[in-house]
Amino acid sequence: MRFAVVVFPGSNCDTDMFYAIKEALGEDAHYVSYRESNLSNYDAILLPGGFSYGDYLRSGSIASFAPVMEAVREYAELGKPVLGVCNGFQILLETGLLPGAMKRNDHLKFICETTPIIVTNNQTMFSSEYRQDERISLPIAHAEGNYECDDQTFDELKRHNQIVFQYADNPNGSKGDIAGICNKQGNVLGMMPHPERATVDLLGCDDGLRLFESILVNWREHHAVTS
Amino acid sequence: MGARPIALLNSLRFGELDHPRTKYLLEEVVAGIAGYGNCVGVPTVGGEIQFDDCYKGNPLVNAMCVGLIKHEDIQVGKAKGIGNTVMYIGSATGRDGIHGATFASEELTDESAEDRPAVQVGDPFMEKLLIEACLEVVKCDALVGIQDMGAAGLTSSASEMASKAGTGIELNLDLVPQREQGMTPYEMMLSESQERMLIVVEKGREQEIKDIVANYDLEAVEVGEVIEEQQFRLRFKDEIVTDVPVDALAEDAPVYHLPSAQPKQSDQKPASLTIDDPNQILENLLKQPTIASKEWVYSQYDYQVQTNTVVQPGSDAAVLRIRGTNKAIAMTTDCNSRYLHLNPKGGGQIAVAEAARNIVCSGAEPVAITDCLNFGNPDKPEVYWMMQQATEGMAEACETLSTPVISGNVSLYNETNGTSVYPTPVIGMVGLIHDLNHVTTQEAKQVGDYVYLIGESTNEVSGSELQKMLLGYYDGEAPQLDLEVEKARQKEILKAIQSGLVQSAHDVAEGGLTVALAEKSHDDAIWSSY
Amino acid sequence: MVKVKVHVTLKEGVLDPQGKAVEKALQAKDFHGVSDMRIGKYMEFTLESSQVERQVEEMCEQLLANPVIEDYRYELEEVVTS
Amino acid sequence: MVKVKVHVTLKEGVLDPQGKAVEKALQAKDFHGVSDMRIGKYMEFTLESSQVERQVEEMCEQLLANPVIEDYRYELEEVVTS
Ligand SMILES: Nc1ncnc2c1ncn2[C@@H]1O[C@H](COP(=O)(O)OP(=O)(O)O)[C@@H](O)[C@H]1O
Repeated sequence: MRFAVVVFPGSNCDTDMFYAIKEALGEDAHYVSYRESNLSNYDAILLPGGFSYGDYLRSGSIASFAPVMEAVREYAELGKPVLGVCNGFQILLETGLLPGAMKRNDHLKFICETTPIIVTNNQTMFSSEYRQDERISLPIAHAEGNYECDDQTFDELKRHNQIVFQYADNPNGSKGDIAGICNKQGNVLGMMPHPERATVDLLGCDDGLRLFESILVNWREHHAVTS
Repeated sequence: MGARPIALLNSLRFGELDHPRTKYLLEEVVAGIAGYGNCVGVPTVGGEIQFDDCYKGNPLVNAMCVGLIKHEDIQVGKAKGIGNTVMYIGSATGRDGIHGATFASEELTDESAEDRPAVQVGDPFMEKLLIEACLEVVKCDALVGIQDMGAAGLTSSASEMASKAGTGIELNLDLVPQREQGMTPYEMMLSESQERMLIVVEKGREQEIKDIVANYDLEAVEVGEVIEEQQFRLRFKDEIVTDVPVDALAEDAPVYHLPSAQPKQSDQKPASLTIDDPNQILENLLKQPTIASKEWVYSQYDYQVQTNTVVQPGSDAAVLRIRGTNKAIAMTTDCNSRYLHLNPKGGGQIAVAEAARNIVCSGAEPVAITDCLNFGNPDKPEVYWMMQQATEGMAEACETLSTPVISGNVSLYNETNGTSVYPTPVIGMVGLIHDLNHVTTQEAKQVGDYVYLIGESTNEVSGSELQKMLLGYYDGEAPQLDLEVEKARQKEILKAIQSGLVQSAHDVAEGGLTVALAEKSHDDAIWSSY
Repeated sequence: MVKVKVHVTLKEGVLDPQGKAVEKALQAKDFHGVSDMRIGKYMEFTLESSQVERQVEEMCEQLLANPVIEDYRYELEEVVTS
Repeated sequence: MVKVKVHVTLKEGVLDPQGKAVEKALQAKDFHGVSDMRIGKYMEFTLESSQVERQVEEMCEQLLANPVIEDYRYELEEVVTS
């Protein structure tokens, strides 16, 4: 399976994402520039964390303008997997591929820690290798992870099972303890926790690996049917 | 140098936390370090903080960066090859930080608050682009030399590069990218605007460099050339505004020999400490800001980015794996300035020894140190004497423990209204872990394991947190250190760790044995079994 | 050429963690009587354009403000070039 | 009771990386003619005080602005309580 890791100016979890795919998952990973306009060669698109454009103005706002985001939008419409982690999630929100917006953490501080996460929906192509309501541990590292949306959007998220991950111990004030949401079709996931930092036991936690395995398993199933 | 930055550490010294201004400063400094370090994508994996009144008017912020490089890729900042082109990469030059270096080397008084130079506003985003661009530039063989613009800006970087190569340099200041209008040559040459690099490129191959940095939305601009005469020559609006021998700005700088005098010792006997309620004392000790958990600080730092952090902040030393090998590096910063205050030489030895203990406890062999010498006004014979003593002590310790001093920094005139900070030579040490299986942390692992105390315990409480808590000051003799014993002991402990006998290890430092035990046992079950 | 001044503020009803924190900090510093603190952004720039208003509005909607949580307003000032 | 509106802006000559980045982004998005973009903060709050002006100035100097790199200015509006 071929994964694209999109690199924006200021991305800094791009190599982590790359190695998670290459070394932990054992699949093919490629860096793709934010200038790229054609993504048809890839089976999944990963938008990594970091501080694209220094997070100036609002995190993810300037990156949402990058040429590659037009291609990501088209790619997402085909129903193929798009995962945005941390800054990648913020970019997906700013682009409008996911609903809502991100505010500064309620305590206003950057927070780096490993925190308990609930798998609220294991029926997506990103979470099928977890058990429903399973409690896992994932690292977080962000200053703006305080998810916000209006009540109507929130109801819709719940109604369509779009809340995929929730914090067990809300670290940032996020509405409804939201840690990760997907679009209605279920092929675009944005999440603040970093699964790519949790793929080897040596670094203290490997609960993130199953997220990538889910993508792989679902791709293989899909592929077996179509080919 | 061409190395990729893989870790940051910082050493902080502040006044007592009960002062609102100190709290504010601590919060802002930590947020500043976090804001920049997190953005450039280099994990901040360690550091230390000590609170003492002497730092109230003059807090210290020392940063250490560890980089990783292959031997064959090492670059030096040399302006070699007559006719080669000098190029400038990064942010445009503004009037910020002019005289920053001299300002940093002045005693502060209440009046000087007004005339601080225009401070630099950091642009970590630009820094991140600059890091990535430079790491690609150093792989290009058109590059001859590279140097950052630090203190005294263009002046230092250009003259040092030429001096090291035995050449001269000529710059055309009209070509220097400028952020503000009407800058004079003087301002341009002394500006300390951040996020700038100076490089020397083989004549005729400038375009290759321009193309590389353009990929990162940056520009490389030709600003001058390497010349044969060993002169430092500046042109501005068709005029030569400076023409001086290069070495006058670098190598030939005068060497100072300042008067030195040992401060008067008080001949009063140190007060003795009386302990009536040990439980209460322990509880209070654990609450002292210097001893309490620093999680509030390090949870604001991204210590995991680059996914190499095997031991996170909170243990004796941070440990990072080296991808693609079975090895890891341990790193730590340390300096108990209270001992230096009582005895600069002994304290200097202890600073190095303690850093090495931290490294050894993590399963690593100490390899090298860097240092930052923070002292008061060296024109005062007593301060100068302390510098001499401290560096002598450090040098002895480094020799015995085989840890060369490979780099460092100096920060002088740390005085406010005549009060100097304690002598604070912060040590940054790195160590090598030969096998990932040797990685060891300070936390006890399971109930039933034996606890060993290694070394002799004597009645040495001078300069301790306990003394400060009970008396409000430090006096007496700093603890004794026998470097040979220290060396032997560290070797033995490392051997024990490497042979798999040790579950966890921790050095006894501030707060003594009880605090060390408490820190080893965050787990209640383990704590109650002591 | 005009000078454009844009104010971007959080929508009413959207909680402002920063405003709340600053309010608290003021109290802690013994500044009393402050309430309803809201913190937004203020941008100033010059614009050379034949359709100033339309361009400013598009800029605000597409980049300068996030319509999900923010409102914007702007003022224009003719720049007299001498 | 008064409504206070404070503008905090970077001093002239102080680097504004945020403004620069936004200006570039606008250009890349084909919004032309924008220059000298500077981004600051805008704060609104109500204040109940007997010495409004003095208090606002002290608040700005001590907390709301960083006098080393920032300037501030403020406006006051009487709040008519019905
Ligand atoms: N206290 C010190 N111990 C060891 N090396 C030092 C010390 N101070 C400075 N150096 C070394 O001297 C050189 C110049 O240092 P410095 O003037 O601080 O340079 P810069 O400001 O460019 O970083 C560097 O190689 C630095 O590592």
